[in-house]
Amino acid sequence: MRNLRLLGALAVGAGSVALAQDPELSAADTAWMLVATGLVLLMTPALAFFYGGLVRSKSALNTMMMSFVALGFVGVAWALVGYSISLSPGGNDFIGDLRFAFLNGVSLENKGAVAAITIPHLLWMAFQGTFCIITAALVSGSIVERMRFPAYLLFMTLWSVAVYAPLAKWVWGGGFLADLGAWDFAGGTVVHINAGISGLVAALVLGTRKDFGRQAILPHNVPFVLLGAALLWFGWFGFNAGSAWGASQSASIAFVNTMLAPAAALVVWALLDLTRTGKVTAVGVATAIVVGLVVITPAAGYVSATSALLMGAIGAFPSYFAMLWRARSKLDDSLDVFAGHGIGGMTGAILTGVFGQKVIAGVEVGYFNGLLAGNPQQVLIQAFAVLIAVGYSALMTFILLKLVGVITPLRASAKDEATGMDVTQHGEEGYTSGEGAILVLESGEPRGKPAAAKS
Amino acid sequence: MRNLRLLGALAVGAGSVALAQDPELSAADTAWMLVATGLVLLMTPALAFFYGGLVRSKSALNTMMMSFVALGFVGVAWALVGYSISLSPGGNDFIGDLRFAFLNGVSLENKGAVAAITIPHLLWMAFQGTFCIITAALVSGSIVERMRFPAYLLFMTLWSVAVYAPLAKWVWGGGFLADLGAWDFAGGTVVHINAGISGLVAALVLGTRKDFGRQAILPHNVPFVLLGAALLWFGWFGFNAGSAWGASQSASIAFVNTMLAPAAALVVWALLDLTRTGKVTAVGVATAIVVGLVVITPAAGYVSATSALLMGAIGAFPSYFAMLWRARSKLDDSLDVFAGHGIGGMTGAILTGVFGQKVIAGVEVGYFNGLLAGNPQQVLIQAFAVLIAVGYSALMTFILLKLVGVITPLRASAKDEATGMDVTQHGEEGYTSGEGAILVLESGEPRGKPAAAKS
Amino acid sequence: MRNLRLLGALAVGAGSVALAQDPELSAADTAWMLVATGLVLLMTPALAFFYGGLVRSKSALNTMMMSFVALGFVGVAWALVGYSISLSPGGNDFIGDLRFAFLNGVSLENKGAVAAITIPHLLWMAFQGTFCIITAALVSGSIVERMRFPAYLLFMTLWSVAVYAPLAKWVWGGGFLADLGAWDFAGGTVVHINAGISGLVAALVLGTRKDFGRQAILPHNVPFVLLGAALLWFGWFGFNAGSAWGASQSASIAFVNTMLAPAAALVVWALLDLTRTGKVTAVGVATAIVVGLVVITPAAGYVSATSALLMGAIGAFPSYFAMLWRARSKLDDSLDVFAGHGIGGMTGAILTGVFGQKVIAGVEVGYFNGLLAGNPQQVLIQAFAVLIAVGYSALMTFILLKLVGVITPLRASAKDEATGMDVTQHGEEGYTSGEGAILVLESGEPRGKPAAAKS
Amino acid sequence: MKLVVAIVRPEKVNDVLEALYKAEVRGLTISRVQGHGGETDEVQTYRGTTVKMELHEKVRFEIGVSDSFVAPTVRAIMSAARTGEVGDGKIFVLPVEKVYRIRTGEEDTAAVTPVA
Amino acid sequence: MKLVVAIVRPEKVNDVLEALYKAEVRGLTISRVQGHGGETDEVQTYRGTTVKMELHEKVRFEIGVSDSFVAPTVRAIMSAARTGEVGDGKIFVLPVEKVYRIRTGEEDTAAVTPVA
Amino acid sequence: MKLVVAIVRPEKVNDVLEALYKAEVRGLTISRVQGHGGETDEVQTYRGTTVKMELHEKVRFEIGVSDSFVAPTVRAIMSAARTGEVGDGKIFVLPVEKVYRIRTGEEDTAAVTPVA
Ligand SMILES: Nc1ncnc2c1ncn2[C@@H]1O[C@H](COP(=O)(O)OP(=O)(O)O)[C@@H](O)[C@H]1O
Ligand SMILES: Nc1ncnc2c1ncn2[C@@H]1O[C@H](COP(=O)(O)OP(=O)(O)O)[C@@H](O)[C@H]1O
Ligand SMILES: Nc1ncnc2c1ncn2[C@@H]1O[C@H](COP(=O)(O)OP(=O)(O)O)[C@@H](O)[C@H]1O
Repeated sequence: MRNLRLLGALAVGAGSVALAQDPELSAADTAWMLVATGLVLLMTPALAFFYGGLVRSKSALNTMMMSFVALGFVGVAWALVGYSISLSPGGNDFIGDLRFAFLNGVSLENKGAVAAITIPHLLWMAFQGTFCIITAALVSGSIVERMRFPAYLLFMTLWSVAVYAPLAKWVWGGGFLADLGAWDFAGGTVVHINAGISGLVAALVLGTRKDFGRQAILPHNVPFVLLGAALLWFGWFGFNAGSAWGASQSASIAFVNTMLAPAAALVVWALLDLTRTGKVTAVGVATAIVVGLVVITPAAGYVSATSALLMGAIGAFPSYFAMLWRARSKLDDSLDVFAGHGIGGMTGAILTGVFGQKVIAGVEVGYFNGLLAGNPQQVLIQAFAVLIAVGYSALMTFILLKLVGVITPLRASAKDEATGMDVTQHGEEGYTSGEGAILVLESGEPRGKPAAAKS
Repeated sequence: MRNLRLLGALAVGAGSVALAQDPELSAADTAWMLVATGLVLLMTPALAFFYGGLVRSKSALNTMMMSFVALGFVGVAWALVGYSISLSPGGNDFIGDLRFAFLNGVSLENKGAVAAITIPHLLWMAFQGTFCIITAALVSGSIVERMRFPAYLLFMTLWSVAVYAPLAKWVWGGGFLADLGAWDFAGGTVVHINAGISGLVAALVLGTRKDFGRQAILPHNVPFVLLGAALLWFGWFGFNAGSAWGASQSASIAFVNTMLAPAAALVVWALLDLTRTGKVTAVGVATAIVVGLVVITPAAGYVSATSALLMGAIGAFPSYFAMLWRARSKLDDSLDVFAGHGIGGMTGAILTGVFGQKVIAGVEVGYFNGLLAGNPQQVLIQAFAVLIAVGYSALMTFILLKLVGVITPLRASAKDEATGMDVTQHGEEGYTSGEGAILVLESGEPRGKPAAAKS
Repeated sequence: MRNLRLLGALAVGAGSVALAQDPELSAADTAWMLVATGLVLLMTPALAFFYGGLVRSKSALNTMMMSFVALGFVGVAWALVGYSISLSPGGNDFIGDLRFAFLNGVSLENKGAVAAITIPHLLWMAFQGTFCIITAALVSGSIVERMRFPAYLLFMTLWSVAVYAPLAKWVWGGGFLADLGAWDFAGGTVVHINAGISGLVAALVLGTRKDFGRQAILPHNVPFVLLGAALLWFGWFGFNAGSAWGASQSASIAFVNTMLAPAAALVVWALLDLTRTGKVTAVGVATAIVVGLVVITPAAGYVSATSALLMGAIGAFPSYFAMLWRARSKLDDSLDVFAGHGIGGMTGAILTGVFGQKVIAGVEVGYFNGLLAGNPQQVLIQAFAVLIAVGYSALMTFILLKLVGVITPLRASAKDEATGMDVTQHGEEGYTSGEGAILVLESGEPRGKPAAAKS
Repeated sequence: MKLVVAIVRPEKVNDVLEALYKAEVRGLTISRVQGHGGETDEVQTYRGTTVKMELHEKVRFEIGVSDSFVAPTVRAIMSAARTGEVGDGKIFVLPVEKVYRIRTGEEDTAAVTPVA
Repeated sequence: MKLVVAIVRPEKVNDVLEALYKAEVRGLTISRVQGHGGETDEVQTYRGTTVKMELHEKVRFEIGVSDSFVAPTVRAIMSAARTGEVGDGKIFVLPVEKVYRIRTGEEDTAAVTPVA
Repeated sequence: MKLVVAIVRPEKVNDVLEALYKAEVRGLTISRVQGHGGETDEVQTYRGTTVKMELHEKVRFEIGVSDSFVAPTVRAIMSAARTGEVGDGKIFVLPVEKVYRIRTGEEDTAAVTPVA
């Protein structure tokens, strides 16, 4: 059983670049995919605000920068090698070859890609690249407020090539998980489980922040958290509905599901909050939106709108209680990447196997039937893909961190951590009054201070 | 006289689901409507920032949450019943039937909707849903900083079904106002007048904040107000140009008008400010943008670009002076929902009857002629629709609030209000320093405090 | 040699409004251009946050307002006269005529524009208008925290008509620079060099802030700077890929280049920071993104993706070192409009002549060959266009400022500057606690204060 | 000369300012502070993390007055800031050795008397 | 009565609060301040502009205590706030003439003793 | 030992810091405050609401000095912070009973003398 979305392309002969039955280039699909790519790119800054608002103000910039730099370092790595490794039609079932390295041969025609597309291949490359960027950025939420920035830069860049790219190959590039019949519409396994597990491992390798569990560490700017959640949702329409690669009925159902699942998750989360403490929290609502989005991601184009409502509602529970547990545990997965993306991603991947259906809202836009449509086996296939992703992601992240640790220390000193990562890692503060800062001139002598008094 | 935008569909036989002359599904229209729906959804968080910046920092989260929860509660209510009540082709002239309840029968084909559309019916449902969400959120601006959150949740959800949905039916769902020939391109009556009047009534029922009129209550974060206004404008392109339901010339004129009317309103408002106090205010500019957008909303696809400039310019006056008056009055419509959306919506609805024209910029994209094009009667029809909306909205909001008040108290206690709604309703603060917060552990015993010293 | 993008239109006879070979109106192109126009409009508020975060909190609103008011004043001026002057097919090689003044004759057909377009002419007018708005707003970065607001309003509005419009005519409206064969895909010369030089001149005419060089003036909110950079990038996809005027392969390459060039610039900038001070700064990363975008702008649709990576990487250097130099100089181009947009724009314009190629990624979407493709002369043409832009922009900005200075003083008083521009120019503060503000009632008598005690 | 330092509830600031105005006290300086006293701790929750806010927002007044003004100042604050509930705050009266008005160099009582 | 004013590192605030709690000191007021002492200046860079931050974030405690409580209060702060590195801060003990509890009007020692 | 408390204009902070530096005063603590004195009230407008800002931004210096340093400290502040216009601020000199350096436990004069 093959991944049907690739079938048109792969049937002709996996690895062959010129494909006879390539569909025509579509301006309408191009229009939507231009927008969708921009929307997914916006998710990374959105994440910067979601994460940045949750930390203390002395680490706000550091946390935001962990996402922002992915736009550069991971983006460039993707263009240079990542794309080819993940999605070249060549290579084998485990890894692509380097035919597209340095974007060599990635054309403006809709030809040559591993999948049958109706938009310029180059644009499709860019769209896929935005996924790699956000996934790398997601991991950073587990290790905020303590990792040396140069070490992070190195880790993140390597991770995008060594962890993300192969996994993308397996699921989306005609690799062995696709062969097995595992389905992941927009990245439950490749993006969210992957990021969640890597974050978990990274949090364990890095260790807890020195204040963790000893004093309360509170979000310094909850409106930023809400802003981030809102922009993530907005961008996620590009992520999920863009994963139909065109302005189709498939994109439409993915879009509607991306609107309804977080809505349902929000309602359930708010009611859980209300029941447990009598108060609906803003951080909770922001988190619920993200969890709802994570859960629907692998299923977006494969399930009906009513199933999306159910998936959002059901999906809120595991992550909600995982976060409650985590906060009381000794695990400093600081911004709950595991509970949100890892657990949410697993829930979504499994539920995709439960709710998947070929005919959705009267049209055959789905690709397979799940448990409820009479194909219980699909749940097992999904679960198997989850296991593979968990294993690979955990192992490789561990190895990479140890490797980076050999090159340069991973942790900031306790003193730097206490002073704040913004000042010590970036030489900046997020919010300054300007009072008491002395301008330093070229000569190295502060202006406005008598040289005499200095000595 | 019927609402021509529905004619294609309704002529065949109102209520018939299968329509012979349904136009073809268009990928280009779908591309635009995917984006437009995302844009309108973004308006609700945008509104959260517009409103949230205007209140005191101790109520910032509460104010933002009033908008954010609409994304969940109203969104789900819309999918479950709201859509069917508003826009099912069945029912009567006053209310739709429940054929689409739980999205039953809402297909991915462009068939079955009350209007003739070229995009998947399901996507159209989602697009319409985003309107209901933002309208409910708009109302909250009148009653910030004093309403108990659980009561608000209940009120807002009921309101979306009992007030918004019927009104949408009357104007857009082939109801009696459409029959009468009242025109509302993107929601002057259904959205803005409706929200403005409901806000007014809610402010009166809830009563003033205890500090209102006794001390100055200033916006805690004007940049957030500007951010909100900017994102509202951006989203409003989806709102207005999306109301053409396709990437058409109609969408283009609506888009251009949505750009020019607020520009003109901004200029007039700034000059009014300058004349009156010598200073152009930022809150004023943000308000002007919103008012300009409100005014053009009912007319967006029905008037020429020059008329849009005029409507924006003219429309600034009533709202500007209404706000001056309101601030000196005893009415605590805290964020001027009535002066902005109510008055602005009425101005727009009437001016639509004045400036409407069938042929716009050389193309027959309009649907009717207004006063200046020789059809003075249209102004009366518009005014009648306004009256109906005002009456219904006021009455039902009053009833709903009284009803909710029976179930659970509407007002927070004076003490909670003084402490701040964020802490008392949500158990959170918008901006924390983190100092002085003691971590509470599972056992209920704060960590880091000796149990002995506690007793 | 003519500007090929206009050839279809102009060959028939420059100035003729009805063009026989006008292509057909395209719904797909319209869909993309609706979005693109919205995206470019969003860049101006984005700039407000980029700039606003970089100043002290006492001038945050003033700085943001300098961008926001452009949305109104420049937008209206564009519709009334600017569009016609820049882009009417009539007039001569230096200035358009007034045939489109007050949008007269700007139709919803894709006819009558100076270029061959497939979208409604009116929408194209709006798209071009958003460029004028952001360019005017860009200039303000040079003169923050010291210019009287009424003087700024007047200057900015006049500038948009007298400086921007003619330059746009020369390059894009079939003017003499287009005739010469100078290429500028999305505004390297018209937008960035123009804004950079005008900013430089304005900074010199206005003089330095009184604290400049005497004490440290630090950014009050770096997260806002990051938010601005992110939204600018997002909007820039509309700016560059929208400059293909349709959802074409040209738009796709422009889009991909707009993603890759800033990514490369970010990497280089971060590494420069790391090498020089050991710390990657957040303000640096935000700046790098903008510089990368500026550099690729003139080349976006004319160079390959690999060239875009190179241009971004190369382009980072001149601006990086120009900023280092500027900070130590006596030039108070406060937010480095010259170093960022002026220098970045020149680098981009020249490199466009170096990297331009007709066939990009296997498809002939480019319009000319540059140095590397065997046409060294193109570099000279580009350089000549740069010189013309620099000269005109500098001269006219100087004249306009002197003129405005005659009508009303340009500089705020030293006292107002010390107090802060927000309070003195706008009568508002960006962030208030609300404490200590006394409500003033209609009677002019502060409420809550006994009249007796007052006298 | 004395320095009166008072810690009051933020929501009472305007009332206190007004009362001081009536008491003809013209010069004062305030700042935002956080206090801990007998107030019941308020509980907040951020995701799973539950915290007790031990510190409550307060506003601190600092008022330099000549000796004869101490009593009226204290009285004004006391009546305007009181709600009767725990958390109303404290007033401290500190001795001052010298006061200067920066603008003129005037000292002591002259330094705190407003110029008409 | 005395007013103990202490300037400490922000990261030590929770420790100090806890130590004071153990020393049975219940009432206190804190505020965020910036200080300059012997600490090494930290350098920041914004684009080309290099600045030396002369001021470091500190937190200021202000604690009104009756005379017998001065020593334990000082001791509690001293031990909880010390890291041994430059920048640990200072404690000032100021004389107080009078203390009032706003809520009740109680004076002096009664004003700072918590009600059970 | 004395505690010098000075309220100055924010725009004069850097000048004051510099003057204190020249006067060899090394330790100090500052905080942002708001003050009311003889300054003309500034009017702000938010939509229709007109408000008078009675409070102006100021910065508060708190400097513990040994007795012999009081005069130079006051003089330094006085000259650096003066503009001659209403609103320049005040300086209060308070008696201090005891000063401790947290890092070492040193007391009084030793506590405020910087270590080389
Ligand atoms: N001993 C003290 N020293 C300094 N500030 C105090 C002291 N006691 C109380 N405060 C301040 O007064 C506020 C209210 O104190 P609290 O003791 O709760 O009030 P009450 O006097 O009504 O019992 C506290 O939040 C704190 O800011
Ligand atoms: N003389 C002083 N007056 C007021 N505050 C002071 C004084 N000296 C130091 N401080 C405060 O104490 C903090 C630490 O002082 P510092 O002299 O660096 O510490 P140490 O006592 O360890 O040498 C400073 O940042 C400042 O806030
Ligand atoms: N009596 C006072 N007690 C405390 N602070 C004062 C007092 N008088 C003035 N101030 C502070 O000094 C600032 C300037 O005072 P003001 O009286 O206007 O200045 P001037 O001394 O130039 O007349 C005020 O804003 C306030 O912060």
